[in-house]
Amino acid sequence: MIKEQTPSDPTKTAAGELSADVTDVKNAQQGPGRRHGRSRLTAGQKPRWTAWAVAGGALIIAAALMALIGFNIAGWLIITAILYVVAMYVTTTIMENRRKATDGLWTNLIVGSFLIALIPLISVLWTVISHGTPGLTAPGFFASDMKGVTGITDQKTEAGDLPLIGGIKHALMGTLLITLAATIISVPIGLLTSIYLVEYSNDNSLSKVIRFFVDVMTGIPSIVAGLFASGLMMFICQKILQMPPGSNVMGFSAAVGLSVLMIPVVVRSTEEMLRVVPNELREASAALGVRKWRTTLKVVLPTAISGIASGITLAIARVVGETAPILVTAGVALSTNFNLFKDWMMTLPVFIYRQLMNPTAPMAPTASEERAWGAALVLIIIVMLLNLLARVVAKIFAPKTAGR
Amino acid sequence: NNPGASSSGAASGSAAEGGSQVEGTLSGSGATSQEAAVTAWQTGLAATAPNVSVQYNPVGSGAGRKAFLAGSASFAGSDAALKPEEQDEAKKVCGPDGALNIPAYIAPVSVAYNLKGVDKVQMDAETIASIFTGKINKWNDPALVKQNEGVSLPDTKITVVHRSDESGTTKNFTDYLTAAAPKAWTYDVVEKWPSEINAESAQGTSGVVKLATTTDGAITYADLAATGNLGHVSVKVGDSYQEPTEEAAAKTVETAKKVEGGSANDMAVKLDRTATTAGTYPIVLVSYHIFCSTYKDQNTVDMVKAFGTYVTSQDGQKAAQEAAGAAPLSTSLSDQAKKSIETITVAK
Amino acid sequence: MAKRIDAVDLNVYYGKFLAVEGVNINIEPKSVTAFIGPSGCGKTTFLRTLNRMHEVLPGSHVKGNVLLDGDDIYAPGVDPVTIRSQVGMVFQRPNPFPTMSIRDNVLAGFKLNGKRMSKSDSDAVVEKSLRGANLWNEVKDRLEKPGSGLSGGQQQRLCIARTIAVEPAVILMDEPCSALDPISTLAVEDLINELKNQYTVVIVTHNMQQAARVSEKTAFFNIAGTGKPGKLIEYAETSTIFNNPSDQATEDYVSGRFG
Amino acid sequence: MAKRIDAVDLNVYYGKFLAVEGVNINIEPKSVTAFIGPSGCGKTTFLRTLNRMHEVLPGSHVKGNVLLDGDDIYAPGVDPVTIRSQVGMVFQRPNPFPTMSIRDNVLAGFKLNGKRMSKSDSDAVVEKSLRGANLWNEVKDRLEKPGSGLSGGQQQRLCIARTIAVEPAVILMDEPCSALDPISTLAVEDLINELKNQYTVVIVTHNMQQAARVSEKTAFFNIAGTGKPGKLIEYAETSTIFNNPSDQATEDYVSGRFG
Amino acid sequence: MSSGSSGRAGDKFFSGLTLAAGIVILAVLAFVAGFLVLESVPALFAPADQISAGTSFFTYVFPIMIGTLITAAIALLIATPIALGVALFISHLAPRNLAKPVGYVIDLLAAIPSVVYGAWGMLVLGPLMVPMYDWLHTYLGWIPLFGEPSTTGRTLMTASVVLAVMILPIITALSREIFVQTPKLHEEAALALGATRWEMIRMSVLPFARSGVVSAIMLGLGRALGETMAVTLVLSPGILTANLIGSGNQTIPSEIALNFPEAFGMRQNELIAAGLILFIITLLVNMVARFIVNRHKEFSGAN
Ligand SMILES: Nc1ncnc2c1ncn2[C@@H]1O[C@H](COP(=O)(O)OP(=O)(O)OP(=O)(O)O)[C@@H](O)[C@H]1O
Ligand SMILES: Nc1ncnc2c1ncn2[C@@H]1O[C@H](COP(=O)(O)OP(=O)(O)OP(=O)(O)O)[C@@H](O)[C@H]1O
Ligand SMILES: [Mg+2]
Ligand SMILES: [Mg+2]
Ligand SMILES: O=P([O-])([O-])[O-]
Repeated sequence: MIKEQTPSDPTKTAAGELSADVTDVKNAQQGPGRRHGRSRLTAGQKPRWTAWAVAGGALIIAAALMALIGFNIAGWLIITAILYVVAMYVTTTIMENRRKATDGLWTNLIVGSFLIALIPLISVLWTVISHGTPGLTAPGFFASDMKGVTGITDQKTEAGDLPLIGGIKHALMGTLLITLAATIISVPIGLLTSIYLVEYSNDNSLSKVIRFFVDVMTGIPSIVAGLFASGLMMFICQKILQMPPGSNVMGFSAAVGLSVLMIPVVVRSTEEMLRVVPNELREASAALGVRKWRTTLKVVLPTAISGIASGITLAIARVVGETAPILVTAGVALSTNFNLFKDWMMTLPVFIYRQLMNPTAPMAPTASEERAWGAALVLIIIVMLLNLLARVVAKIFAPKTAGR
Repeated sequence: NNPGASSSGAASGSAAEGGSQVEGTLSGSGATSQEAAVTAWQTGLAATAPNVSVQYNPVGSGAGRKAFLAGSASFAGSDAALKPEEQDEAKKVCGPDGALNIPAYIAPVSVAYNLKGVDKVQMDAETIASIFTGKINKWNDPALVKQNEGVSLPDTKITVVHRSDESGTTKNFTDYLTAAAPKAWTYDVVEKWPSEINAESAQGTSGVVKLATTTDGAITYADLAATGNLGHVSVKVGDSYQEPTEEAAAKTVETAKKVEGGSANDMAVKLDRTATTAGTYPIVLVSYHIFCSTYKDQNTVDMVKAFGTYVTSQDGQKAAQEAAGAAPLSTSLSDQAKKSIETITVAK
Repeated sequence: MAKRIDAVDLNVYYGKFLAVEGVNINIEPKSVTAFIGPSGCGKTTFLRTLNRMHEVLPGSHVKGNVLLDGDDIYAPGVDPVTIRSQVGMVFQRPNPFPTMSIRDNVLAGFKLNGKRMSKSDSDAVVEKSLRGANLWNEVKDRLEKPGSGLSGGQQQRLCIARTIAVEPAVILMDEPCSALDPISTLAVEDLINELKNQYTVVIVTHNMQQAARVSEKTAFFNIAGTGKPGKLIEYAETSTIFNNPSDQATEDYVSGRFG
Repeated sequence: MAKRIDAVDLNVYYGKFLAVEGVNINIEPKSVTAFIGPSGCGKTTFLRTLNRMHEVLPGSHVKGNVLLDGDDIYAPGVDPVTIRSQVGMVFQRPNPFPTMSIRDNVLAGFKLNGKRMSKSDSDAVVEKSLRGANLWNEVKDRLEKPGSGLSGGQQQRLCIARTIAVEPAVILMDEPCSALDPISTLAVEDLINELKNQYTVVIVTHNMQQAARVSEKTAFFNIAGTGKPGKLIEYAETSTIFNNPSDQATEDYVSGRFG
Repeated sequence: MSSGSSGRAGDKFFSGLTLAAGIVILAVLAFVAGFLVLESVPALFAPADQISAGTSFFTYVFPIMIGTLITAAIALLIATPIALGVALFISHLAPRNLAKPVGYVIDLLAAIPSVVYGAWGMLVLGPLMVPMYDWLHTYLGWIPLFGEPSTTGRTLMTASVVLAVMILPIITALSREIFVQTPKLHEEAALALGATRWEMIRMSVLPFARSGVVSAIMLGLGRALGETMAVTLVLSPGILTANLIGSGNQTIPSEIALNFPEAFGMRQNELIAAGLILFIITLLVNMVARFIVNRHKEFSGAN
């Protein structure tokens, strides 16, 4: 119902219950004024050190097992974790009861899954940051494009005769413009469509058809989306607008292709977010004689805004890193182009991809690689800022925090 | 854009005259492998024709040829000349004389390996084919030991790394194997590595090079310029073994025959993979620029001429050599190319 | 301002389930009418048909007519929103907007409809409505706090304030005092008494004394058994219903031990 | 089964806001205790501290002790789950699980104990609990339907049924009859009377008669003014509170016009 | 009845607008579908000798279809439980002041472009997996899934892990937003019955979030099925094999991306037809998912 309160509510409980897990029975009698022995309320709880003991045991047994099959740190930690989770479950079942054990088991699994998720996160981020920093910090990295940069200059850079020259201005502009255009196309369409599905359609057959197509759209390979957009724009430009051949290669075509990929994400996530808005609120508003469209805009959307913002961010993140559909729609450019409707454009992912796959100097790829990773880092930072922006927007419109 | 442009105009005359007046954007698309060279030419052309900018979309040779045939690219960069049926199709956009294949540069394809402590290996075509089909899978296989006296080959597993994408390099390499080792290489001339052969693969030239560089015992085939620290197999030509070099590659192309059936100015060549002439290296890739013999408007013709002439000029060839490691065309080929490009005109 | 309401042969359905059957009732303007009856007999359901709130539930529909000052609100082409802005409603379960502050909750009827008001006007409306619902003193210092941080009774009064703020011609109240203490109940009853000078008020209540105290007429609904539809058993002057009902069921119900 | 509850110097906070101050109260086992007081005085808030439900709201906490049969439920190391399975609660606002059928709603707490039950056992529990809450007849034919398709009063009774199904030692009821008609109210009061033979029952009510009818002892809470904390003013035998209160505020409150 | 006609027009306009948006989507998709079908037909009915595989289109597409399904299935199997775990961790377990930054950090994973995932997969993950594959082969080699291990780590398994990492934030972010929306009232109902935290989650949070979680998973699956660049960079493709830890296998998007640039004529139709097959797979999977969700529609959480 309310955005911020909910996560925290069980959180509080969580804290209480977690500490309960590890609190020594003996502490119970410290309750002021209670003189008698142990509290019945904490009777039968396992002592606080159980978790540590089990963890220690798991470490040792895992080490022993690893000794048998050849030691390595990763394996050791994995086996320890598994042993710990299982042993805690068994111990708690024996010392307390199955329900607590199950609760503990799931808590461990959930925390475990979080820790597991951190591993690739850290690894990827580390890879990008460590490879990307030199490029990112090169002077003029943001201010220059690749015009005039050739294998000759890159060889000099690799030899140490020149600083890293050439930058991502063109790609950065391209990414921002194309993504912005795609967002402007798909977010309104996606939002309105999901509003139609949830608020207006009454589950009629048209809504079923729309849902059906949106579902299909989620699995469309990005390259196919690009090919489609390029075909469509070629048709529009050449057949309808009578423009010369090749004029369909422009930033806007790429935006169209990306929209095909973005729309299903926006529709589906928004649809789910709107669906969980309590009907109570819609009724309260309707009973005040408020028109449905106003109810939708002022009551339903704000209630779901945080989820919608997340969905849109995901959708943007999904397409901002696309390579293949851009290549076939917007081409590859070396210099900065601010016009979405004319001439080719570069984007960061294409830049990264090209620089990695086909270094400017095949015999001295270091410079290209530095630029590529630097660009990757920039791309991540852009989406990060976007994410932050989405959260701020969500925060402004989101329900005020409150209790019950 | 700078006065130096005219002073460096030692380049071929007509290009300079035409080039300084024309302006506009010339779009091409095609082979990924040309990307580095085209980048160098884009920059170099700015000196002779400051107002012409060239944009090049490295979508792949096939897609590039398709874009060219569809009229959305003014020229295509391609690892292979137009196929006959494509040449027929080209008449639609280029007029009755069709399109011209002009060699843009030559790239020796190195059979490159990564083997600790071994910096010189010699093989004949048969051995190469056996390795790439998996029949030979140890570096100290007798067939190898026999050809490499004095080299101590370790008992390392051979990891074959091939291109996972369709590629002109693969096509030229398998063309060589088919011609030179028909017994061991039972597959066809293919752009896509036969999936029946179970081996490692990676996308793109840099992909295979990177993978081979990080895998001990790996062997692959790639554009010589991009092979970095890998060792190069010397390939048996006639009775001796020839290392891949730019000169050897250029020599191979010079002795190649022109493909028959094309128009007089078409310069598509058919390489002789089994030539025994000493000093030639048989695994060579000729990268073409494909132009129309006629264009609709004079400006495009001028731009195409400016670009084409520059690319095939000594300057252009040098720029590509320095920047991208491409082997330059020989002087005679370069002259021939210039003549062919001169014939491009406006459609009547 | 006040309007009369007449229901003619009204059947109310949840999907295929007939929840209320054959109601005929005439509600006078400027009067208070009480709906009483056992839980589940269809009071809420019927009440919600009077401002077309019933139909917002998927599959729900009515047969028959409801006339608002003689015009059928279920006639084709009638806009339910027009009806709802004339016929306001307080729900059985308090439902303040969690997205809004207490102040905005009261002003919701205006703000959501995009009406612009000067600060002083809106302050006046907020104070008047909250005073009417006997909530002003408790919340005047925290008008900017979210409406969901209130006690159950406070939330209920907030919803009352929100409804009367827009001054609809008819006000439907579904057990408006169920969560209220005697003092607030009294205040709300006073409010109802005041409202009836200008508006038509319909109130659902389980509290017989309350019905007796505030209403001029009382409608008794009953249900024959589970799965059967609820029916309007008797509708008469409140004094008649409580002192001299014509139906046995009514007599049994009103003479039962009071809640 | 029944347990006694003692609150010692209990202060209850919402974040920094002190909602209830200095409560000392001893609730006898096998008895019914009524909490009365004006809306917003902290009855719900205090009630929720008795089974540690208060702390699930972010920032909410208590100071002081609550003893369940002499053991402090706020002592470090005490698992709130243990407390809550011994101290059941019916909320002020009915909250059946919308994703469960009526039957599953009743069994929701019961199933937690993880015991495998035969169909007939669980059928028996469902019937017994629903009969106790006077809902059986109305829903027996649609046990597999979702719990959210019930009338307000039915939902409230469903929540009562769900709570008594698990047979907790202490049952806290927050205005359990607020949405009920007199008949159901009567039934629930009967249920309470029956429950007190085995369990400790605490009930919050705005209905003085109800307090008088069902409870042995009554606690009167009051609030001095807005922003001030609620306080326990007087706690005594119900008859004393209603007939002979020692505090003026109590007397004023209980002698007011009844709701 | 007098009706505020201006207000009503607003309603009409807005609902018309939403309908129009829906129809635009339909139109676009109909175009995409039409485009795919048109371009595919030649390949679907082409004589055997024009098909690159030499037999028929379906024998060509079958192995890569299976490869796609296996990759996506493994990715989903890995990602779903972890993603839901992380979502629950953020919504119901982590202390309040930790939950937000953690959520933010996980969202970062979504921000990473697929090229970078691909590069990471081939640079870091692949080599890292090699010893594990060796280990698996040594001890579990009798299972056909763990055949001759790859020396480079560029295998279907690695690709699946990369995909899992890529779809993890999608599933996490959406599920988390839904979990957070669980009405407090229902969570309290469960807790008051003496439910442990996990039981509360199972009783009120998960049922409430069901449909949303399924949608999140479907979006993740869509990404896994359609991902091009990461697989292309990570996988060393080959013929269909049961061996997950050796080179071999291929997915449809990667097949398209690798071969489309050089494709010509019928080969292009073939590749697009492969895209059509992927379309159909996505459709079937989604239909099943919708079916599962709709079975319990009556018991939805919004009421
Ligand atoms: N979640 C919350 N956050 C902040 N303040 C709250 C919250 N819930 C209640 N309050 C405040 O605490 C005080 C006591 O509220 P409580 O709900 O305990 O009242 P109550 O006695 O149950 O009233 P009622 O009879 O209306 O239910 C009130 O002033 C209320 O506004
Ligand atoms: N959304 C719904 N779907 C299906 N049936 C419903 C729904 N809401 C109510 N009902 C049924 O319709 C009948 C009448 O319900 P209604 O809510 O009108 O009762 P009520 O008279 O208001 O009762 P209460 O005094 O308990 O609020 C009941 O049998 C109820 O179970
Ligand atoms: Mg009702
Ligand atoms: Mg209360
Ligand atoms: O030049 P390639 O086709 O081998 O990339």
